[in-house]
Amino acid sequence: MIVAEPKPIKELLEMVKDFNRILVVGCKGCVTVCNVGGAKEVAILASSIRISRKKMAQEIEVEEHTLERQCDPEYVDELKDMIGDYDAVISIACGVGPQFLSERYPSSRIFPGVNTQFMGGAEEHGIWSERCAGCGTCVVHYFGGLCPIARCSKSLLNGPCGGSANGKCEISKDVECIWDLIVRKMMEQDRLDELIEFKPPKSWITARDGGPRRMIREELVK
Amino acid sequence: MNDFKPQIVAFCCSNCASSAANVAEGMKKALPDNVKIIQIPCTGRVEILHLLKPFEEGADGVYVAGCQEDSCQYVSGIAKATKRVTHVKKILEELSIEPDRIDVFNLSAGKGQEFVEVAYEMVNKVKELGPFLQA
Amino acid sequence: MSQEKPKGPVMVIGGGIAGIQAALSLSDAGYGVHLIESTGSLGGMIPKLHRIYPLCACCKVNPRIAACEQDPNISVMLNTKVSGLTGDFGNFSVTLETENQKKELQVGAVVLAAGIETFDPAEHETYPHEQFPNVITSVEYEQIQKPLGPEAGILKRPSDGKTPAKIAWLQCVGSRDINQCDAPYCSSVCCMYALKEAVNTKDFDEDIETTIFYMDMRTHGKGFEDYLNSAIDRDVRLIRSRVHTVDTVPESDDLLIRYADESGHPEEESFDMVVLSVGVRPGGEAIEIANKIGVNLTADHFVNTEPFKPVSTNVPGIFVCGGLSGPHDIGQSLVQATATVSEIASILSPEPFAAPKKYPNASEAADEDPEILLAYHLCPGMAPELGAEIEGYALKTPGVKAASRVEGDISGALTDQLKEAGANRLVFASCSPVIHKNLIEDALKSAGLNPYLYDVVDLRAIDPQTSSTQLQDRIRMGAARALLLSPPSLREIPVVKSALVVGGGVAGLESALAVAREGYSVTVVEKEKELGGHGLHVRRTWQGYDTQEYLKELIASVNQDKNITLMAETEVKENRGFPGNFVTILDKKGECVELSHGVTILASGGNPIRPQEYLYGQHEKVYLWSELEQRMMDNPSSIEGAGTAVFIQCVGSRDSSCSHCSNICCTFSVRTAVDLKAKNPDMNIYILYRDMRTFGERENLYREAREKGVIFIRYEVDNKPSLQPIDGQERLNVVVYDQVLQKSIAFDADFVSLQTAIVGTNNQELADIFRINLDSNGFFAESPEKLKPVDSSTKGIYIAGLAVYPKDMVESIAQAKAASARALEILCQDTIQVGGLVAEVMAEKCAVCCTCVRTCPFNVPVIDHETGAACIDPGLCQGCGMCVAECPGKAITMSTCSDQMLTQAPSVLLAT
Amino acid sequence: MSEYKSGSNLEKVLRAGHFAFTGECGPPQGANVEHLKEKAGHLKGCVDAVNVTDNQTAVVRMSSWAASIILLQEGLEPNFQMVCRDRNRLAIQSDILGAYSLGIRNILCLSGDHQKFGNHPEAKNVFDIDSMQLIHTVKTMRDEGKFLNGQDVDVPPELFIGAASNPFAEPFDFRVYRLAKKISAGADFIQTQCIYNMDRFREFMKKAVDMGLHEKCYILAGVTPMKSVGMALYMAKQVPGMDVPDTLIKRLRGAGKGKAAEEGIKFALEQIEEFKELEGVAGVHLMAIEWEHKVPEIAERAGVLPRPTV
Repeated sequence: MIVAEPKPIKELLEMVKDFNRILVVGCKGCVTVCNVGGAKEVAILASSIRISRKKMAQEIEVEEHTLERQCDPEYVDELKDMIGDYDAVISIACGVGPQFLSERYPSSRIFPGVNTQFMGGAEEHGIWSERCAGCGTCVVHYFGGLCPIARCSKSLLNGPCGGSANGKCEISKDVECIWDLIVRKMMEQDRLDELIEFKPPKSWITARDGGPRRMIREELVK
Repeated sequence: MNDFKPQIVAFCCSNCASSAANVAEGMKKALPDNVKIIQIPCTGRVEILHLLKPFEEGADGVYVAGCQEDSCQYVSGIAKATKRVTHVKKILEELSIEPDRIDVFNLSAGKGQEFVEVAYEMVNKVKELGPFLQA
Repeated sequence: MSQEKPKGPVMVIGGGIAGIQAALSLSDAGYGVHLIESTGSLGGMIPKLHRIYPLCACCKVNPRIAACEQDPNISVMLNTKVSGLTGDFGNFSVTLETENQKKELQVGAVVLAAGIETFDPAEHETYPHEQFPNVITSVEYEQIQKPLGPEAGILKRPSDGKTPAKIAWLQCVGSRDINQCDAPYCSSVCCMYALKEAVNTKDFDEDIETTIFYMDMRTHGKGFEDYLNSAIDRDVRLIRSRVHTVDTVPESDDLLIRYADESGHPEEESFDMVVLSVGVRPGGEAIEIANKIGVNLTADHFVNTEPFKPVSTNVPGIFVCGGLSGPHDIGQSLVQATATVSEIASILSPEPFAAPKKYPNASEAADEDPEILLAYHLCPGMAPELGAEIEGYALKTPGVKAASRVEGDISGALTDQLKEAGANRLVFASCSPVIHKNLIEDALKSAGLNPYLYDVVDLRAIDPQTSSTQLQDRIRMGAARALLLSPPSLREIPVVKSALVVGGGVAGLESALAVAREGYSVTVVEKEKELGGHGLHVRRTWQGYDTQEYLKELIASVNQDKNITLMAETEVKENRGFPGNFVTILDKKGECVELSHGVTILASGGNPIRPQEYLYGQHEKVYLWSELEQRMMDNPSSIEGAGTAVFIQCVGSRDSSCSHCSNICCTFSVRTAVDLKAKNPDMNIYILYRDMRTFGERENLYREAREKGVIFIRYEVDNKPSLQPIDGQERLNVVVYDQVLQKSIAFDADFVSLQTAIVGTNNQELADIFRINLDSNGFFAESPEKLKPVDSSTKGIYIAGLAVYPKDMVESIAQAKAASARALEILCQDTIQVGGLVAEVMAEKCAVCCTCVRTCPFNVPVIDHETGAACIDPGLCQGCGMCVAECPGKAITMSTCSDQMLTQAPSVLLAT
Repeated sequence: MSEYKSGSNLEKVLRAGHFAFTGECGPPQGANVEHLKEKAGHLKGCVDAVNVTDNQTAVVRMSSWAASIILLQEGLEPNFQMVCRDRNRLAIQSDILGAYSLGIRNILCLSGDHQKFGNHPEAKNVFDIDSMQLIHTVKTMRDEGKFLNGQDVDVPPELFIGAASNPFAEPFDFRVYRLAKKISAGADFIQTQCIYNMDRFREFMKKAVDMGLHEKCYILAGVTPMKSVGMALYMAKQVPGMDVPDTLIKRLRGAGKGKAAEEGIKFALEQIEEFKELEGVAGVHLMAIEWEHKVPEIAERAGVLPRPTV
């Protein structure tokens, strides 16, 4: 899933300080599952804004709404009869959400309510970590099913570098050295010879480096 | 003289709050009338939103009173609540509101006076802070 | 067989925690119970205590007392004494005396639960309790610590009211002493309560110095060693010495303690206060009753129970539980109290006082617009004007249709008033709403309503100066919540009338028999080929009874019982379901069998660990204790002929790798030593120990061993004894540092027995399968609800035997019987109600994010792949609401504590 | 005698079978050419080549190729270090051509320290290719005359290709294989991470020799004299992939106040003595960090002077 974290409320308050009718829009997709942008967080953000304005003795109207997904136009459409009543909209979906809203409602002021982080999964409740860098050409099978592009801080394809210690990366004791895991796993699977093989430079054409990506699947297009 | 009488909302777990109330009653100790209690089955039931709502309604302070960490009937209820209170403190800070307006207390069922004492402690602390909404 | 049983009510004599528990459990099993208490209130010792160790459960006592008082099947008689008993089992005639009024009652069986007293130090010369005000007993100290006590929990010393800076506890006052106390036994509870008092003192003020003078630190129970270690971490100081003189420091109220340290060196130190850890003894009245009715007592005046029948006396139909059967703690008392039910059920059919209540079907009224009845109950201490005020305000509160006062039969009155008012919601105001829960729910059901359509208003802790505001707030709140109540869905599920017992050792077999005897089918699963478990390696109990003989008979009765199916070489693979309706997949040598059952008893046993030290496995004369037992049974002469025998205690116990005390090893060693000495008085026997933990009447055996010349040498954990093989001989050289002589001692041994730690057999695996919790030592954890020693953390799953904690066979039997009694409470019902105060999933909102699965402390939620949503089994949900709070999609609800209630509550409360 | 790959002094010394001795010099954090020249001056005549670091520890300094040129002008042979952190494959290849064109003959190929602990942690890193691929890129340009895209290089750069190896980083068992991988990717010489745990290094070298790696490549053992106990503790605890045994820390402590530096040098000298004899070790790479002025003394006492001319 796409993992995001809440933007500091202070920053959001600053963003919308000149508006008195605010719509907070959540998303029931990834951001609900990672506890950052579902109905629950919509209510918390809305309440926080109200408290802040109340404290400053300012008028405010905050409405809450959570869409099935903000990355599908049909659901974004749901807002069409209400969005006009608000002078600011905070989307707490991933970075896709505010853009879909902006594109669909060109006259509305849309603000992002979360900081989108990465594609990853939950290690346990409350802890998420990155797994995929979206490079466009998956190679994890060469590395014992683990991705060095997303998970090595230097994206080494011929690691590990000399900074690996006690299974941790040189950048932080909290970051595991994925190459340490790769080597151990390949040794366990008796596949060391594959790891000794030289991996040539990767083509980044399919990654973001190749420009903004768009995918057309002819068999699906109407 | 500070004659400000803060309005405080308290979320209390029915298990420990009830037996603490029992002991408090036995000691002829009473809760201050400006502390308003909401009973819940376990403090683990309280959400961040529930802790914010009283402020939206103009309360001056909020607290959660639950069991000792090692004697929660539901194992981790009070631990969860404690973390949520910590989070609300952060939110309040970001809203430029004193984080001391919210707190969490671990009561032991046998120490009823604490039930009343924390209520007064909270009242006094919030009194120091003054009204949440300036008149 | 059951029709042959006589029928009748049961009398429980003694209203302490054991008696209360016995009465409640008997009532649950359908018996009418006369609960006789000689004082003016129920509760016994516990209300006198400040807290209970290791985890306080004081809060759970009052509700139980209330339950006794409210139960139509329990007739409580206070200030009542038993003056005579005639007749036989099934037909006892008991003469009672209440305030000079005599009364005769007919009962089928009797439970003796008249408990204990504490030792009165006035009789003792060494401890000047009477002369010096600052020498007090531990019970008096508890009183000072109690917040409801005379000092309101503020620690002051009696002479001058100053907060003591240094307090000493003296252990074994009125215990382990023949000369001055006539109490040769160990009172078993004092080490733990002294530690508890010291720790609670530290809680009061971390700077108070606490010192405990002791002989052996006896923290032998479940979780006790961890408590000891945490006390040491809190700087509770421990000095191994029996104090010989307590004097005053001249011209002060302080006390001077003179003692000799372990090496005999004289020391003295002054303290502000001295607490005498007084021992327990059977109450005088209890002894009197026992004598009157012909129950045999031990030399220590405790009830002498029958071999392998821990709650049975020599008189058929008379049972015993609690402190009267020997000094032990609350947990053990509760186990015994529950076990009596299983014993009584086997010989007596229940005769209830009141017929089981029939409730009308729930009406549709709940679905109509909420209309509230506000009922209130005033305690005698409350101002009567309060009533008028409550009524006046209630009637002005939105949603309240009627307001009325209830008196007397609360449940009946409530039912009538609900009907009369035509209300479909109830708000009940009283001084302790939790205690009235059962009555309220009963009244709602009687009125044809869903039993959860109520809210409570607490009338306690109201400031008389501002009572109106507080009352009004609370009434508004109660009414607002009641308006938002929606009836939770309730289902009646048929109970599968059979039990699964995991483990074919003593605990498993005893519990299987107890359940099967009541006519329910039982499946016993044993992973080994042979039945008997660890019991196969036990030669004798500490009392000296022949274990193998007993085990043979036990296995034979199990084999003969048509209700019991034995499955040897079978393991448990999976379990699902809820109380009354479990399904377990069993694996019998690769073949899978699915079993439906209503309850589960886990008695999977334990084993001594094999040590990596003391030449074990390298020298043939180094035995594990179970191996020594086996040899003594198979080939006794090979052992009895030895010139020198050495027993090493605490091998792999009470250290960093395995922190618990294994409870039975000290007693094992003295029992074996005494037996060996009887066969071969010339044998030199050394027992190398850290603390001799021969608690309770086991102490007599320890004394006997010393009298017979067994040599006890204490060693420190960081200076363990060492073994050296002697070349060319089968013998070993043993070196140990003697703490008394302060030097190393060496001797040759013909064999060495290692008393190693006992650990559960496969607890982790079973805990995962049955979703129950383990304690920090890897044993099955008791229910966090507390005071339920044979309940696991999951309802409908009960625990017994070595898998719960190391204990001797007789205690295991008591636990097995208690577990079966708990199991029978479910099995005897035809249906079980699920739902109510539980969390419910709205499948259409569920994002299947697993948050609830990860949040639930009891591992109840699962993802149901058929519905594509999380699923919370209403039979297993404990109703804490944690998943409701954590669910990011707001897909989980709790009708009795909904989001709407909690978000609206502040506006209701603050709208003055 | 076969043709030299680059004709650098370092290559010649090694090829002739001499025990090589290389030094290191960090470019200034500014354009202070004088300071650079002064530091380099200490090394002159004492070493066969001088490593010029490339924004080491991710701290911005004068570019390594420019500093290398200055050293060249001062009459020292530079060993131009290049990291993959700051350049993509276009910049890498063009810098290689530029460096060679200006007379640089040695290149040390590195991945580079992560910028997180440097002085621009906000920077976006590149890591388009890794050190292994960098080695291979230089070799392909030199030996096959091809760029990474397969196009011809018009006059290939003849560089002596170096690589680093850390025998102490984890997973330890894999380290020697990674060394082998670098050699087959094209490394002509190896400079190791500084060595303190001699037991482990011996074990590492034994494996390398057993695999015949020393016959395919020159292995230079890394030596950094400890200046103080504090430095030893810092290296032990803070520098990832560094193995400083407690015995060494004890030894430095035992030397007494003010004498730890001398004890550190003594230990380094003992190491060099052993390396001279250790099978598979072709020389020493002395990393006297901000201690360049001590190099002549150490070289003298290590008995590696005068440096051979080939």
